[in-house]
Amino acid sequence: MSDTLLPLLVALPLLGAVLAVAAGLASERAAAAVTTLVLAAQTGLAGWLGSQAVLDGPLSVGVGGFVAPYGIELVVDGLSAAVLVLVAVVSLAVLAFATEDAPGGTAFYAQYLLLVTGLSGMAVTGDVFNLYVFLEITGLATYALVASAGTGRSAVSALKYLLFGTVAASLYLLGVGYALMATGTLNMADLATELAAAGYDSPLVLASFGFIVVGLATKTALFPLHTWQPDAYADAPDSVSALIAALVSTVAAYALLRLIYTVYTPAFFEAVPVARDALVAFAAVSIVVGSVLAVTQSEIKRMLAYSSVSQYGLVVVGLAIGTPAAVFGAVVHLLGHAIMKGGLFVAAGAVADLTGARTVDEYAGLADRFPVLGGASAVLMLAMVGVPPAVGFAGKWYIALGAVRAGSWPVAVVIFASTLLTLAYFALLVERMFVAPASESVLAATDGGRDGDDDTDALGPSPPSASRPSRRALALVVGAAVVAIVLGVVVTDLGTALEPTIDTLLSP
Amino acid sequence: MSLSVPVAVVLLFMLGSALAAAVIRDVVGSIVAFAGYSFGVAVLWALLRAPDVALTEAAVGAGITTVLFLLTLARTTVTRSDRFEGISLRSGLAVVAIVVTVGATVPALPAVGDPSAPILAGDVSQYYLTNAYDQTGVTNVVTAVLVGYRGFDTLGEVAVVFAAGIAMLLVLRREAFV
Amino acid sequence: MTDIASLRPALAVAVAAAAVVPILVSARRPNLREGWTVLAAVGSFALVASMLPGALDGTVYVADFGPLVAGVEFSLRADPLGLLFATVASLLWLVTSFYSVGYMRGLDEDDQTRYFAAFAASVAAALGVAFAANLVTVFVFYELLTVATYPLVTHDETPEARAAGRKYLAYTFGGGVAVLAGTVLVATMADTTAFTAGGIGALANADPVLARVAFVLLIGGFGVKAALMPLHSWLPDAMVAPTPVSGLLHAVAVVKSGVFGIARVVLDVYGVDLTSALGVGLPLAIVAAATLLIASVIALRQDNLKRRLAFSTVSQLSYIVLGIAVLHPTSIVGGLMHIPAHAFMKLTLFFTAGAIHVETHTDDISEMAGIGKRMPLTMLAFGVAAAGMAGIPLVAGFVSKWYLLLGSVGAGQTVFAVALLLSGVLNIAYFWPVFYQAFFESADDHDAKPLVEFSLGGESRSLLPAESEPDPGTVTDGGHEDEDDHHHGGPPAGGWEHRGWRGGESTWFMLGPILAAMTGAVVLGVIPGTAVFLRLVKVIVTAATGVAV
Amino acid sequence: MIELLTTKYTYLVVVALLGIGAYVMIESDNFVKKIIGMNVFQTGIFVFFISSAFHTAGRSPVVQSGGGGGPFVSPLPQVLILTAIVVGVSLTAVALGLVVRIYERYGTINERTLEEVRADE
Repeated sequence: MSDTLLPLLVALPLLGAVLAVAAGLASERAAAAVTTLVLAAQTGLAGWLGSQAVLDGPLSVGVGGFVAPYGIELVVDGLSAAVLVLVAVVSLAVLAFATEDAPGGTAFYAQYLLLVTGLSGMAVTGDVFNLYVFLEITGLATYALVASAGTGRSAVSALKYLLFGTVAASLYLLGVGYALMATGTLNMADLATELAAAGYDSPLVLASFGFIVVGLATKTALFPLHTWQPDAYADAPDSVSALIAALVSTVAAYALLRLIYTVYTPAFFEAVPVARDALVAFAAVSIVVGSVLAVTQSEIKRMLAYSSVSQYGLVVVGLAIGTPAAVFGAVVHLLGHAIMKGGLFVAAGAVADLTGARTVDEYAGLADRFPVLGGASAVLMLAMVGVPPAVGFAGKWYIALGAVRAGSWPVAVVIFASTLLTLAYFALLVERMFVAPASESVLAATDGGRDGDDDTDALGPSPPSASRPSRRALALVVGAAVVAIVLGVVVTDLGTALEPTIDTLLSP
Repeated sequence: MSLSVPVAVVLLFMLGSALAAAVIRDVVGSIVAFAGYSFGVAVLWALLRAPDVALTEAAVGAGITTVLFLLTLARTTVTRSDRFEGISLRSGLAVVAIVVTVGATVPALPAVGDPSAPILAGDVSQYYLTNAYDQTGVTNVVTAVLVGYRGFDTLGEVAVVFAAGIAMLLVLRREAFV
Repeated sequence: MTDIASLRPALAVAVAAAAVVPILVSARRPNLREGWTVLAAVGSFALVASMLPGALDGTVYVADFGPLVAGVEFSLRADPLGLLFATVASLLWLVTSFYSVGYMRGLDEDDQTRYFAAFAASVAAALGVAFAANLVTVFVFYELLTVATYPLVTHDETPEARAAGRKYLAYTFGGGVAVLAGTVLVATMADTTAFTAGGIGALANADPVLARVAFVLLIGGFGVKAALMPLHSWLPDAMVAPTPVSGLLHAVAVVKSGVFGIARVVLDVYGVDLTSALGVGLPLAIVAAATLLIASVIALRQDNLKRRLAFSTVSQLSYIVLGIAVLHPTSIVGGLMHIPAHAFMKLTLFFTAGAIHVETHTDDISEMAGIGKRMPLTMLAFGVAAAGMAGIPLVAGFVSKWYLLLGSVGAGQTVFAVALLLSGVLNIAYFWPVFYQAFFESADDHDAKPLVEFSLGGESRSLLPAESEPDPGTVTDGGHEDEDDHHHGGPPAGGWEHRGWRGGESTWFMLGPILAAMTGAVVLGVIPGTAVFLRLVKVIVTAATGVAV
Repeated sequence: MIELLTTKYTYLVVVALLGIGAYVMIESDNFVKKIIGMNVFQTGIFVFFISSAFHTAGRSPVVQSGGGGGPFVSPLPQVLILTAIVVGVSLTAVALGLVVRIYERYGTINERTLEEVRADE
């Protein structure tokens, strides 16, 4: 019976967007309130349906009573349940920060809900063309939200993102076209059997795989297809950066996982090992280059953005290796990265609101003045580096275990080295925050400062007004840090919950 | 079907106008060439027995899109030029990469109009053709699939348009909303 | 051995970890804050000590917390080897807590709250390393130990301290990665990473090449913290940290966690037999022997007392590794015995160095001529501990070195016995000048140190500042002006004043711990059988090798 | 080659259109022209779909009861492309909106000029 409620996961935020516009006619606060209510309801719905899917096995429904493969099928298994819940929870949490940080306005809230619509749609659909439609909704909403910063810079970044994103989605569509050409069907489950019948070494199937992977890898921002991403993250409003860094690429990577294992199935990799090797190599390069680029950044948000390039490399390596442990590790890292990176972007936003600091150097001495914010950020960074027992370690452990079991030694080396690569940029920041003399912007944000020899009042009016981080931002960052650790501690429970799903995915 | 003269002419026209849109630096000229190209595409689709799509393309591709381009020019600036675009290493490489990878698959594609191709002979298309009228009562199967079997796509399509509208508000009329 | 489910190992870790919170909260009330530290130290030592009798009777306390990652339990297990390390760490933490108070207040340091919080966290992590029941759990605490000690290394916040901190992180996280890689390999080969006395059986059937690779990764990873050459260079740099940190963490907790890890790998993961069969024991022994000799020679050349002690640590740690790597039961007894022995002696030495720094701001040995007059008790303690380091009887070092020698000879590897003896001579060579400087020279008539300056025969000269020059270094109490200028130490004009033997030289917050640590070193040397450590070590070795020692 | 030309002709045009689209997006420094390129790229893919639906003897898919009156071309790709066209125009609209915004801000819609302007910021 809960099957029939699946379309609601998409309809609810879509309807919410309409409602938000309607409420916005009354007042902007009403729009914000509607958005909050809708996302809370979405969280409840996703949690409920997700738990059903985990406990009683996958839910599926043909929309409008048209059965698959003729109609569009929506499917929620353990994996999509996890992504759905992540989308709902993170968007609700970030909204708390967005209401005080972002440009606001009715259009902003409506677009925010449309982004959730697109992401939820991508997570629940069982049809490859339907996925394209939601990919584009997600894209459109993201471009607009990036540009909502209102600066010229953000408009340029959004346009660049739009051009890249459209080409990526078009390549995905071309891949769908090849698959359709080879099989005549669009339903994922149906495609799995039809593609096998068409023969995995058929040029059409290979081309479809190649275009779909390249398209989604661009959306996921793997090197060298990442070039839209740092600008977009850096120039978006801080809350939007947090939202898209946590969710947009995450769901794209989820889609990649879904297509590789539900549509192409492990048998495809068996038949065409070079496809797997290419994907692994591609992602491994992304890990290394992303980190190197992150080290060279002076701006915090850009550094975090390049860090994502590297971290998604790790995720894709895991899912490409394709042993149960590696795929589970990829999923854990996907979820964990969303939490950690989202928290870090919120922290970056809160710091910018507080002190105006946006570069690594300006972060100097931050933790002395704002110990809780600094401490929670440091926990998130160390979690990202892979210090146990946080979730960053758990993901890395499973991916590495999978790589070693699969005997992919060079990949194992890259995965292990990724710890040090990640350390390279985060350690620098931690050092600045904790044990460097305070920067001017940090000094300006606090009264005088401990050293007392700089009379900060003489520095003139400083842009930031607050002297302590907003309670919401602080709660989000601390919350993210706590979740990152808790998720790492309960990772085996997550493993138990997702085991049937992953076994099904990986069964030939 | 082997290549017929009308199709060949349309294809050549499309190619020519697309190429013109590409190389002309003059933006207005490029837009005009693009409109011509879109029109060519619409005609091609009519010839390929896709009247609904042809109509939409004529209205949306050749019509609305062109208007949008011109409106944009009206609100920004018109770059006049009587020169052509050059070619750089970057674009050259990209073009070669695309032509080689996509081109390599062409021999493997079923011939245009081959009735045994999976899309035509496959279960899904045949199911639509056989059952659409009985199940939906609509004689045009394209419409039946659009609003019936794949209605969820159409909902998504509506969401896309909605999102685009909101996006325009966010991007252009920001001041009014803040 | 019988396993008993008990929360005690976990509580010992938890008490130290939990202390972080009240310490941070009571930041504005230093006395209360230090009270928490002492309370936590007493608490966790009491918990650790309460498990000792059981351990000697073959009881193992196990606290199990369910799976950490698939197939690996998060489990703490107080077996004899773990207890050996935990007892040393928690007992010396208690001693160091008092000393820290004296030291930090004596220097009026900044960020004392952060210091005490990080200190408690570090000890908690070290106890976690001690009690961890498998490689993954060890890795968890090993990494947390790195994180917790980082703020202590960089405590001064000077560019020098930050550079040392960077180096520290790079080295130790690099080591952590190697440990993780080795752990993953072991998990893949044996399907378990749980420590088993005598080694994990399934490893014996694994691919020998992979097994060797995993061994090298694990030993290399732990070897970073154990400061095996050439992975040692973070340790001397980390001496920019406050002296209690150098003393407890960089002579006891952190470096010993590396040595301890090596012991775990050799004894409880691979087992003596497999290590020997794989032929990896001998190369490790050679590395250890080379380290202990080279580090001793380098120590000779260090004028900064803390750096000399650091290289001495590098050298002494290799005694332990050598003892284990020789794989003879007696040598293993010696190696393991050296864990507490070295801890007590080196802590004494660092404490004295710190006391000298607090009281006189003198860091360089060349400026210490005659300082025995100024700080007689301190320098006496220094002498006792240094004698122990060199292996002179009646101090702890003698006992462990005796077993090491016996073991090396017993194993037929006499060359290592020679290395040990040679190193004993070098130990005397680098400690004796300090002692000699302190008691037998005076500031205005002192010999150059031939071994340090390579000027044979030495020469007489005065260290005293020219009379007319105003001396910035005459600071025996009150604040100090400039941290960066470390040349403001040395004897005041007119030489060191004379202070009595009853504690006039410093505060009892420092003297007490110094004497306590020294007493520990002597007790271990005089009645090793009565003090619990030797019995514990014998239980461990019997379980690991099957041979009663 | 001749056979390719006579049986796969539309696909060859698709290849050319994709190439042309990509070329314009990279080569042109005028944002409006980049968007034209994007449109050419997208329609290239649309042509691919519609060609795949074609049946030599087929009619457009308007059926009577029971599917009589065939053969027909496949309705499925046509439906997809109807959706995709609308998506495409929405994207174009937003892209052009951004161009207008950029012009309001920087007074140029030329990528290179924009870089110079931003370098002076």
